[in-house]
Amino acid sequence: MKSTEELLGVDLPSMDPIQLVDEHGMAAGTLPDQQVLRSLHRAMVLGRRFDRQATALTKQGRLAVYPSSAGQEACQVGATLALAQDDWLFPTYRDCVAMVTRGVPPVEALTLLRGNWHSGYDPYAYRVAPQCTPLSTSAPHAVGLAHAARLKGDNVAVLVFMGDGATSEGDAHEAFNFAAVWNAPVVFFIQNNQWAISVPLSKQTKAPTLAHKAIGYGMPGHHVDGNDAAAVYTVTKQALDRARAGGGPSIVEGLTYRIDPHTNSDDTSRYRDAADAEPWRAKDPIARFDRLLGLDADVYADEIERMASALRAEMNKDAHVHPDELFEHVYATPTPRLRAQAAMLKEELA
Amino acid sequence: MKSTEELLGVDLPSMDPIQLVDEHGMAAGTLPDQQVLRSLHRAMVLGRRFDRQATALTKQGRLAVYPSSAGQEACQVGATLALAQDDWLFPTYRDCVAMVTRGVPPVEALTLLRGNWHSGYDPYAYRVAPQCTPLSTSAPHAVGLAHAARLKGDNVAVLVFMGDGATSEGDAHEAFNFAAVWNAPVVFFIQNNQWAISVPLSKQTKAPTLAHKAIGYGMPGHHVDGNDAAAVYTVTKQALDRARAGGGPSIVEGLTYRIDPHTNSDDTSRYRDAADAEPWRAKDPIARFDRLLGLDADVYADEIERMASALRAEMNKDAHVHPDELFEHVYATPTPRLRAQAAMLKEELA
Amino acid sequence: MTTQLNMAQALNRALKDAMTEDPSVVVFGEDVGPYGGVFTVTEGLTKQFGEDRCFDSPLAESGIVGTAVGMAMYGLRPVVEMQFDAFAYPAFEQITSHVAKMRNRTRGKVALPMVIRIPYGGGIGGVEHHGDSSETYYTHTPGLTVVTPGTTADAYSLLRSAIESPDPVIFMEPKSRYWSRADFDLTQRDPMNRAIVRKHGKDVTLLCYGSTVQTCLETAEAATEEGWDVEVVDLRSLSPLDEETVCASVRKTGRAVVVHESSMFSGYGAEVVATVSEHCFHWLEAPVLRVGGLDVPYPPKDLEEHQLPHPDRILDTIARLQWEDK
Amino acid sequence: MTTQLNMAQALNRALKDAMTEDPSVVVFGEDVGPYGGVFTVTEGLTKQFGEDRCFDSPLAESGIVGTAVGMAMYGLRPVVEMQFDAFAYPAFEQITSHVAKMRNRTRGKVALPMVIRIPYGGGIGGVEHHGDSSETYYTHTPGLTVVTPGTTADAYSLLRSAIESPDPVIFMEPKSRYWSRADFDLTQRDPMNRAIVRKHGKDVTLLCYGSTVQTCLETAEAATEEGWDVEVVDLRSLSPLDEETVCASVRKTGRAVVVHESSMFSGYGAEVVATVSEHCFHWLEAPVLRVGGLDVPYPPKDLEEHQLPHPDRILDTIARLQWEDK
Ligand SMILES: Cc1ncc(C[n+]2csc(CCOP(=O)(O)OP(=O)(O)O)c2C)c(N)n1
Ligand SMILES: Cc1ncc(C[n+]2csc(CCOP(=O)(O)OP(=O)(O)O)c2C)c(N)n1
Ligand SMILES: [Mg+2]
Ligand SMILES: [Mg+2]
Repeated sequence: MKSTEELLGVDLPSMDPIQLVDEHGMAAGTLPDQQVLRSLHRAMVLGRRFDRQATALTKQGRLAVYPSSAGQEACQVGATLALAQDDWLFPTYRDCVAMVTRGVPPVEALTLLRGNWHSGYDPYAYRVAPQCTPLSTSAPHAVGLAHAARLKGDNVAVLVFMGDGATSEGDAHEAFNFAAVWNAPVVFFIQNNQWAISVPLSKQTKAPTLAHKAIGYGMPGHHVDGNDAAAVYTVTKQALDRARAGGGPSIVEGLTYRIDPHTNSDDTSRYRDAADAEPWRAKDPIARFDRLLGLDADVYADEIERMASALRAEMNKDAHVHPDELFEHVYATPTPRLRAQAAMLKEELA
Repeated sequence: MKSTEELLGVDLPSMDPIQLVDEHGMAAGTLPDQQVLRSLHRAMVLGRRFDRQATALTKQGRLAVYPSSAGQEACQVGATLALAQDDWLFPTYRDCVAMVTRGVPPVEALTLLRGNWHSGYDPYAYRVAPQCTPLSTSAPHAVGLAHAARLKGDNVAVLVFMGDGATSEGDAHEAFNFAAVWNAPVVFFIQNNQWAISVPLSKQTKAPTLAHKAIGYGMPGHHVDGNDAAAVYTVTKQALDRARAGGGPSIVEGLTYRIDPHTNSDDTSRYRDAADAEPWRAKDPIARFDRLLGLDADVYADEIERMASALRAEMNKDAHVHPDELFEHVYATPTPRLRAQAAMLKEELA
Repeated sequence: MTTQLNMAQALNRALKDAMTEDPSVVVFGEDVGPYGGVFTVTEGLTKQFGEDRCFDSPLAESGIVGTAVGMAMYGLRPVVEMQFDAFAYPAFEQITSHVAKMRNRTRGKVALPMVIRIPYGGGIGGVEHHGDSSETYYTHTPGLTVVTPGTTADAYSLLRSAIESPDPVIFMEPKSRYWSRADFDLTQRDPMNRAIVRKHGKDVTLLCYGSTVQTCLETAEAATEEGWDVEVVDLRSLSPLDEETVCASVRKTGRAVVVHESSMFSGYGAEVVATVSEHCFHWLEAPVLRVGGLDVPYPPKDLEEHQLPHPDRILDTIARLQWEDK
Repeated sequence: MTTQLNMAQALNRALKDAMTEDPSVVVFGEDVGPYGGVFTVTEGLTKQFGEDRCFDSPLAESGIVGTAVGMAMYGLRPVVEMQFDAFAYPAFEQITSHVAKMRNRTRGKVALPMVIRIPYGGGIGGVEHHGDSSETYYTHTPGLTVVTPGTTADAYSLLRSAIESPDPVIFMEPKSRYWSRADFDLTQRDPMNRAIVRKHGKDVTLLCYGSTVQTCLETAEAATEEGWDVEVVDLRSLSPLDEETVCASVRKTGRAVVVHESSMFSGYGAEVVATVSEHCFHWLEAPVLRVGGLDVPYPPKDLEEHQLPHPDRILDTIARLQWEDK
């Protein structure tokens, strides 16, 4: 008799998340090479520091809001470093660490949350789409871009992040399905941090794991320890390679936890016990890599200092966008009505 | 080691559709009792006749449009007869046979397609929601109604029909997910007739079967021979009973075929060979029941004649809705502006 | 006897009182349960009424509105929350094709008494998609009733009326006013469909709603310095529009400006202008003008001050009302 | 040299010519492949250009528009079809929150040259949800260009221009006119953003677009019997609105009626009234009136004749333009 997997034609995700480095920093499978492990470590340490600095900036009133991803670095860094040069990344509001890892300058990454403009970097310069706020709506964009790349014969794969909550939206479903039917080179990375603001995963889905959603689209789903950067990197890289090779899309679920509040303006005591996050602190992605590599964050001290002070310096600069720009980008050429409104505003400000 | 099913906590649908009566009319499993089999047969025969008459009415210009469901009677009749008195049915534009089986008078069932009004029957009288045209959008309604019934402590299950094409819409996903999370007493019946107008199933999904979509929501999915009324009835009834007993929602996929064009105004030669439908004619749901029961359609000749001539008579009556009604049901009480427009129209028509 | 509450509290109180009086009222949406809603409007409801009356749903707005339709069909009165204006867009098909049409489709057989609460507008320094004014989309959809409170007292009274309405109501909450406190009488209930004159004046009428009611009252005050006696009409009900109250005011003053946050082009203000222009033509000393949001996507925090109507801009517009002809 | 085509054929020809000239143009949607679209507009494209240039997608409008966004980001020029007006609503969030905003969000870095084709309006005896006029929703959304052909020649020329536009265009096709035949010159291309005077007249201006262009021309003819010399202006571009052409006409005639199928309340016609009222105030002999669809959900086949603007109703409305003051 054929196995269920053979019958389905796809691999069933495992209920236990794939792990290559355990909580104690012990290897639990075949690891990526040492250089990759060090890049993962370095990018996580820098990412954490960036994240902390961003949260601090909210307290100083320098950022309007910031959704921390502390504790989710293994997902954001592991998946992003798996990208090849020509690949594309589609981040959400929570994925500043991924964006910075991809090379977006920190101050540009913070534009949305700082409130100067809706997006602050050139997407084509980094192959990073603008951060997306309406949940799951960037997933079809990622599929379309991937399909376009394939139609053009380019060797490109696309990585799109979404949260556990976002998987409930219709657009997540439509994106999964289009990708599968078109065999588009996309990897859907679900950062399952187990909370959508105050709503726990149990009120979001009854799926065995979110990776199991892949079955209904006829694509592979992988359930990965989202606090293990080695596992995230390895599985995502395989999925991206497969996609580029014409093997089609995959879903990767990184099981992690939102240690911090949803954003700085959220108050977790309204919906969860402080103790709930404790077990997850013990699974910290950086701590286990410190142990695995026998390194600590200090090795990056200089780099961190440079990044942090550069960001501080940038944040001190006036990045105010001139009000004229309100009218400049609505269309390629402003309409007469926009020109009239621009003139009115100019007069008001004169 | 646990089986995949145990791990998942749900039954995996079988790749081979569940069948109780084979193409030759031979029993292939435990059948419902004789009385049920005869009701299934009778309703299918009447349904087919109704369907043919409706198509004929389009040719006479008496119906604006009609989407035939010839060949899909086992799905519509089997699932509908599985409903208990207090249960609800949510049909689409293609499900007139289900509605008639549920007791909606044929002429009322045809109101939408005749063009007198958007819906012609009292949903509360038959516990049949208005026919739904925007694909998959009635699925969340069904979930909401089911959840409301449960909140009120009523022993009610809900059956909602959708097509294979409709499963691609975001609302299908959201409905599946809400139902699962709320444990709502709903059965989603997917009539997989393998076409969405001109688009074949292979361009709609890469899922092993549509029933496999259930896995991603943590609910059972059943893949049923949609031309076998006994199988459809049995599986749907189990799912409805389970739902009423608090066991939660299920997906039932009935694998069938759209023998006729999408509607009378469609031309299948633009997208498929005439021969494609042939194998499915051989699987005709009524023919196999004729054989199983050793009966033919003639046993219902009188009843058919009564139904057909009653429908003819009704269709000859003027069912024109008075234009005043345009304004009467927009709100409980027409607004001043609607009253003014009604007055204008009255004057125009005077 | 009056109670002091801010607008969020007034709405919360309205939900509580409605749920107490009518067991068929249920509240659900994203983060409305234990969390109490991102604007605290549903605070304490789950605790007081239990998980069956106020609950979190999965994160999907079309699903939320769609399931509410089914619940209303079965006799409940659902009140659902869209977390922010732009996040109601995924529910657009459910709202336009079902919520708005169910009664009509069924020749009156199936009513949908339900309320969709939508916090709207800017002025709170939100990020992209958190400052849209979407009322025009709903007002253009026959079958929907669209109301919006401009004051804390109205927030209570209109929400109570919306919940009691036999028709579906889009209840737009001006999010920049959530924290406005006021003393008011909970037993005071005005008809939901009527506009109200917030300040009497004889020279010019400002027609406004939601957040701009406050802006217009401030403008009216500033206008006295310019020698203009401004009347301020709070529309409250956007659909239907209370033409009687609006036209009575404009016929008296002969001049009018519509003020809203929403971008102007093809926006709700145009309807008000068209209605007034038609019915008050012979009374008008000047064209009815609009002060609305600029015709741009809602801007980021740093620039939103330029987007929102402010007293100076309204005064500049009043100044254009051809006073020289007076 | 002129070609004789009906509107569906003209659109088909525009797609073919655009695809021939520009390999980045791709066409996709529901039933647009081998089937050629329910209105035959994409007939033959898959055969001529292959599956990679014209293809059927899964049945999901948000997915269609959302993937088109991603394709446009990568340098393609997608032209997608929404099968019927009301079936574009599931894509509303993608259209309003992304299609309309991408260029602005990225300070001009990411343009979205894409076209969303939407057959709209009634008059074809369709069942529920097959007769909506949804243009107002799009015209009220900054960042979108909204155009609609009133003639077969314009169908060709406007669609070519829409595909070439650097901005996303909502291309509304008046479905009751798909079968109108006309002789026209394929090389004739007017600017996409300009209205056009279809018939000159001196007494009153009818402002119309899409299906009502024909209706208004018929009305103009009938009006001569009443002694009215009617000017007919086809707006063509709804957003932006060509105020110059519109106002020039109304200033000349002093009277205007806006005519569209869409329900009136808070509809696009209100913008036209508001704009004309503001800019032509001193030239107006009467209020600018509207003849639009009734403010009801689009009616079933049997009653749609009452919904749609017809010459008699337009003439009745012209008659209300205070001629006694003349
Ligand atoms: C369409 C839409 N609906 C609602 C929101 C409001 N909202 C912002 S974040 C959030 C929770 C998202 O949870 P999840 O997808 O798990 O991502 P996380 O924040 O945990 O990273 C909600 C409801 C939104 N941004 N978009
Ligand atoms: C939201 C929406 N999009 C598009 C359509 C147009 N349309 C009507 S039927 C149909 C195909 C539906 O296929 P399927 O769901 O398989 O049902 P079937 O017609 O085969 O019964 C389409 C695309 C629609 N009714 N609703
Ligand atoms: Mg989450
Ligand atoms: Mg089908």
